[in-house]
Amino acid sequence: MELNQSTDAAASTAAEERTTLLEMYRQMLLIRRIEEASARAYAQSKIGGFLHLVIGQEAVCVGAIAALRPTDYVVATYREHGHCIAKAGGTREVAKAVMAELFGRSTGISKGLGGSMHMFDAPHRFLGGYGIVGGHVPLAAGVAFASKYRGEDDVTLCFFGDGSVPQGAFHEGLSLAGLWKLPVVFICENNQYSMGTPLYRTLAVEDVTARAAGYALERDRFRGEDVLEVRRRVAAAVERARKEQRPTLIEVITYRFRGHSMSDPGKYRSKEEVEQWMQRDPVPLARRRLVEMGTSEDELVSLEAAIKAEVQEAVGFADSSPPATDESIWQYIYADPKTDPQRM
Amino acid sequence: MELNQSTDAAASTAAEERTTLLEMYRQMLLIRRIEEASARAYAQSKIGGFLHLVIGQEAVCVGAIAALRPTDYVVATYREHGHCIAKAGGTREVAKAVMAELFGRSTGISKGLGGSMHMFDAPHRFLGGYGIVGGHVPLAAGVAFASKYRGEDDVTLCFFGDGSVPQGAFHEGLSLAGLWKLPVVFICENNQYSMGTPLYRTLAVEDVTARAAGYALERDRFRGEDVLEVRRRVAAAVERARKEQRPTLIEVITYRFRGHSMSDPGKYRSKEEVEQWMQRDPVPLARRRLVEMGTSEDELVSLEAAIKAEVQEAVGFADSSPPATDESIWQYIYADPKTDPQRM
Amino acid sequence: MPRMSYREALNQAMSEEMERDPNVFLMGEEVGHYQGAYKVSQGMLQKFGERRVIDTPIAEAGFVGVGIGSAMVGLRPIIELMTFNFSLVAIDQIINNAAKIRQMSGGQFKLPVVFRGPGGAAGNLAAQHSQSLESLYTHIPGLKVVMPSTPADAKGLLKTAIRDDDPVVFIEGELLYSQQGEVPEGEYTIPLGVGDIKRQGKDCTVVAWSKMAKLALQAAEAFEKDGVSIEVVDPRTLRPLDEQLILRSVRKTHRLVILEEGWPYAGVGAEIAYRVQCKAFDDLDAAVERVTALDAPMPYALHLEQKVLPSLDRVMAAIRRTLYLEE
Amino acid sequence: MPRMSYREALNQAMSEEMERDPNVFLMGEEVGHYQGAYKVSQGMLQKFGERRVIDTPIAEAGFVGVGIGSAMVGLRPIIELMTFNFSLVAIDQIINNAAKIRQMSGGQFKLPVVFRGPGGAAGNLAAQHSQSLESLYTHIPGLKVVMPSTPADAKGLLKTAIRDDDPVVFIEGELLYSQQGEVPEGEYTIPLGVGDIKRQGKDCTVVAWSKMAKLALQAAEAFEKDGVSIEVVDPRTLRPLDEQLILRSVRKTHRLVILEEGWPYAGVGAEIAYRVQCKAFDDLDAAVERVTALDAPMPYALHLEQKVLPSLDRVMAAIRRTLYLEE
Ligand SMILES: Cc1ncc(C[n+]2csc(CCOP(=O)(O)OP(=O)(O)O)c2C)c(N)n1
Ligand SMILES: Cc1ncc(C[n+]2csc(CCOP(=O)(O)OP(=O)(O)O)c2C)c(N)n1
Ligand SMILES: [Mg+2]
Ligand SMILES: [Mg+2]
Repeated sequence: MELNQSTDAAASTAAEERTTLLEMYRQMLLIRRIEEASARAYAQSKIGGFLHLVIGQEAVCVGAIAALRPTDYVVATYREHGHCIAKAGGTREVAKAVMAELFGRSTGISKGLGGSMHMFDAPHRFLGGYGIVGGHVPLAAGVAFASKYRGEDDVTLCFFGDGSVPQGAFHEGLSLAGLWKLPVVFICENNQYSMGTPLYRTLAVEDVTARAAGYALERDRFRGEDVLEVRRRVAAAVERARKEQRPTLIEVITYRFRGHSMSDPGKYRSKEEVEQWMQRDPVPLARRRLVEMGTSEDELVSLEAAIKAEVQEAVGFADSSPPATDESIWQYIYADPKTDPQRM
Repeated sequence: MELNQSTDAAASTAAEERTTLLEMYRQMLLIRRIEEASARAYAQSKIGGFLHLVIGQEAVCVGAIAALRPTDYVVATYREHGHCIAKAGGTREVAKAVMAELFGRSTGISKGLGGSMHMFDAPHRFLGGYGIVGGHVPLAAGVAFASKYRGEDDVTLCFFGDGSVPQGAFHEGLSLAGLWKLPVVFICENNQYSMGTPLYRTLAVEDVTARAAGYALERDRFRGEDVLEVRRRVAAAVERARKEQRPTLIEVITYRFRGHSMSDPGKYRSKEEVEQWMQRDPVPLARRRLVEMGTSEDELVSLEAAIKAEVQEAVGFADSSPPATDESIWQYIYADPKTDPQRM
Repeated sequence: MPRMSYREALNQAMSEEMERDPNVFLMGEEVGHYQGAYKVSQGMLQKFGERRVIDTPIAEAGFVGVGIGSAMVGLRPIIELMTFNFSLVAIDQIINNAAKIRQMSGGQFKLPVVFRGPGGAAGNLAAQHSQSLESLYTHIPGLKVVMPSTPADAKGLLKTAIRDDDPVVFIEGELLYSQQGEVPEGEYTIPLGVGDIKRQGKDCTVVAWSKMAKLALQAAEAFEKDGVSIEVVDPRTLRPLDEQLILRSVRKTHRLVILEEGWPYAGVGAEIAYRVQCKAFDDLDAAVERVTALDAPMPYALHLEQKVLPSLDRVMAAIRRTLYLEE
Repeated sequence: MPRMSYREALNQAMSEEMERDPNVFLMGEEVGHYQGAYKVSQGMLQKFGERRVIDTPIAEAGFVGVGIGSAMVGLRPIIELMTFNFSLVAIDQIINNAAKIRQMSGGQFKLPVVFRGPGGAAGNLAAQHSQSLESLYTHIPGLKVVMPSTPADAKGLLKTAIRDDDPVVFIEGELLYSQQGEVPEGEYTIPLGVGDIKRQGKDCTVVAWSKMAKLALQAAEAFEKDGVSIEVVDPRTLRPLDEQLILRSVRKTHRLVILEEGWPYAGVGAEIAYRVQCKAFDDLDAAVERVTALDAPMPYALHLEQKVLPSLDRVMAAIRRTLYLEE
């Protein structure tokens, strides 16, 4: 895989870098543990439906979102628990709200109506969680359009999988973003499989960014296990979008350690392949870097203990929260208070 | 406009070339006259609805289709009268059937049910005339898929306008053709406007073939006024498709002399611009070449007289043909004889 | 009251709302420099500039999605579809995004977006360009569907639709654009979900919307001579539907004919007929009649198109049947 | 007769037809190497090879169009949509191409293509993944729509759909795949447009299809104890609809409840109710009742999903109302 050179858009001193990495490590670990906990809850049938875990890809959402300002926007797919948590800064509140959503509780981040695939967090400008492959790409262009229309310098990050590249909506969204020079960064999380299908069976040109040329988009392509590197590379694109309104198509090569969803045994991947990728697990990698940078074992251990506690708290909160209310079936279909959804 | 070098895939002796050009000139002139006659009939309200004339672009459909074998397939847009006539070899029969279709007669090529935008000619493997921009591109891939599936070496030509490039269906059709190496040649008739919108307002990258790289398609790009050149360049792509199953995206730069449809005054183009392009009118250009090649004025004059007669005959035939039958409303909805369309 | 065309009324509604609210903008194919494929946005580019009157490439799924995304963060887009036939390439955006985002997010977002453009047959346009697809959209919870039949309704309803905080599918009659009528000046809004009696009558109710309301009025005229009085009810909004207005009329006339340009099977007419038959079962003196397009793709030939579409003859025959005036 | 699952019955139908006719092939996401997202095509890649069992990228408009194009020139594609929720990105191909090409061409082409896959809610899948969209397709002339409720019907109808020369939208019940039943071996076909009485009864007719037919049978069971006899009519094909079978049943029971998983407004149920009320007006002893999904996007939480979907309680209450058994 030929990968581009790193830019230095987010160069920072060693101390700052350690602080940044420590926080990103904390967020990645929180996401990892939340995902593991939801997998257990799924096994206990406390969660149902489709559950798509981001385990193995944490460095992508955490690193990319760390390159944003709080007022920037994020739009994602159904594999978005990590993105949702990262956009809110990995607080205990968001961890609780995400877990409660998976449990279908009224305290959930989407009040139990959206579930695993449709988490939304308006206060933190996380605009969802979408289940139609590629269908959210034009939405992201629209959010970026709104920023430009209003003369605001917020940037929109749009995440999608390698599988959405052949979709019409992907093409139309990128075409408009390039034509109108919208402040958006498209991030393809290329985990090399769309469900059970390896990349080479869906894309004639495996370098996703080769398409940038047809859309007048800037391009960048790199491995996604080093969260600092992800942040650095995405930051460069974000600045281009913010300062020069030049949109970018980024491809991050990554890997999901679990099946596509809980129901997928993942037989289509060899044990060797998975293990090889697990060598590059972004979470321990970040931990090793932190130690190299002089972070004390104690600091790390207590951080990990804190996360363990937060995740337990989140599960307990979800478990003890009231179920989504019956009224909520009708409450949120129409915004206009004069519209009665039961009299159409 | 940077244009690629010509290939010599269809090299032929001078004599052959003259014969070929003479026939292509005849077809272009027939198409030109048929279009002019239908414009007159439209003015007399003998034709209604949308009427999209191909006047100015004749060298594209005639040259491209001249590179085919009779068993090859063609799929086109709503601006397809010329393609339909050329695919049938420009016979008096097809001229009559096309004109009768425009008049909505039962003798029409689609029995008066399809009209200007939906001409179909199964015996000559002309698979239509489609009105949804880009919507026919996947169909063309499907026809090529069928040839490959059956191990037949027929090639499919798919024509579309520059306006269809941003459409999702264009992207999905080309993606599948490139992935599955289908024997298809995609021809973008870039007349530089989609309705009233100039290319630069719809495409961030004006070189349409720049997109070929993302689809693993071969590419070629050239001017479309020299019908011999069009034939030569398309022939090369057709051979690639036929012999090596390598699909190509071709862009032909051309111009429509009339408005988008009869209802379009075309105010968005300057008189100068139009006149400049009319200097490159493919029909007189071919005639001049023929004279240079030693074709006698008499031969050309009698050919032109014959075409005039054929067009008059076609109009007369259309005018005197019976209207599409009332039964035809129900006759062709379902193929299964046991299905009664009036009892659903 | 000034007289103007349905087209001008729509233009006025959009222009007034854009003057009133800087978050309102118009986006679509040929809406700007070309002044609109059907000239509905005539002059708007000159008045509001390229920032707010935006020409798009032919990428409906793309710019419909752009409209939805921009509405999520507070803009109020008017997305013009050149015709609703082309909305089918963008219907996933409308059904899976616009209609569902508010509910999926537990009410965190409003979707104040209008999808507007002409629908219906318009003469010799054949199968792909002659469709009345309102029943597809009316079926979907989360959407509102509006279909005005007069210039005044066009203005009043479009202004309301633009101010409405929910996604509105606003289908205009391609053949109504040039129709003239009186239109109130300035601030004039009509609430969604409120129908209108276009003509009072006592013997039979005809429910019809958009282009078909005109046909219903012609039928009413024709019957007047024979002393038969037809009430023409125009729901104007299909979703939400002004069921009460229809029921009140039927309780008065005891007879109902529903007239629609769309196809019959699972059409809006089926829904109205069913509801009336349930809720006014004992008030009906005859089975509800439906007059719809024939259940066929539209042929190109004009004389066949006229046979496929509801005609004055077919409407009058249906009315006669409900009145047992068979002859 | 061998017992097998609905899933296996579909697999058998496809496999037999592919053995019978070399022009039949299967194309869709994950149908090959992954053995089908819902394992309907289990083993077919091994049996027929990559030439005839074709995995596609996630490009529904693309491969649905490929299916249509290949059918125009004589192939008989089976196009699998992973679920019908995703058919919305390809619906333009189905409505504007598959349903119209034969008519637009004056009958020059046949379109022997089947679009198949699961529909309906399946537990905790939320608004974008829980839809029953049959009414959208049933509205369209040029299409045929099939929705089998049992393994035997699944086999017999799919074989017929594959042999049919017209485009068929074949919607399976995602929650029916594991249901077991007896399935005739080998050559077994059921004509399209012919419904089936799933249970004889005399007091009330319940019309229901796909998953809902099971619910109707449960209701019938429950009523049997109280000596109330319910007739369950499964139309199996929605377009064309076996209207006569429904009318015959209603003329016998004088009461009708229509049960559907889709939304109410302009649903298939509205059409059936309307037709029965017109054509059996005098045979009805009570207004026709409709039990549908609530008019809402599907919430994620399971207990809410169960409230939105038709339930045994709601069906039984509706039947009681038609029988005036209010308590
Ligand atoms: C339009 C559409 N088609 C099919 C599906 C079913 N589906 C859900 S996820 C998925 C695979 C997506 O793979 P990719 O885009 O690579 O994302 P990943 O799951 O690898 O993160 C498919 C086919 C869908 N949700 N939407
Ligand atoms: C999906 C869709 N959107 C819009 C239209 C309306 N429309 C018809 S032709 C046209 C312009 C197409 O331009 P181009 O593709 O360049 O072809 P040309 O007319 O120049 O030959 C448009 C917008 C349509 N037919 N289909
Ligand atoms: Mg992937
Ligand atoms: Mg053009």
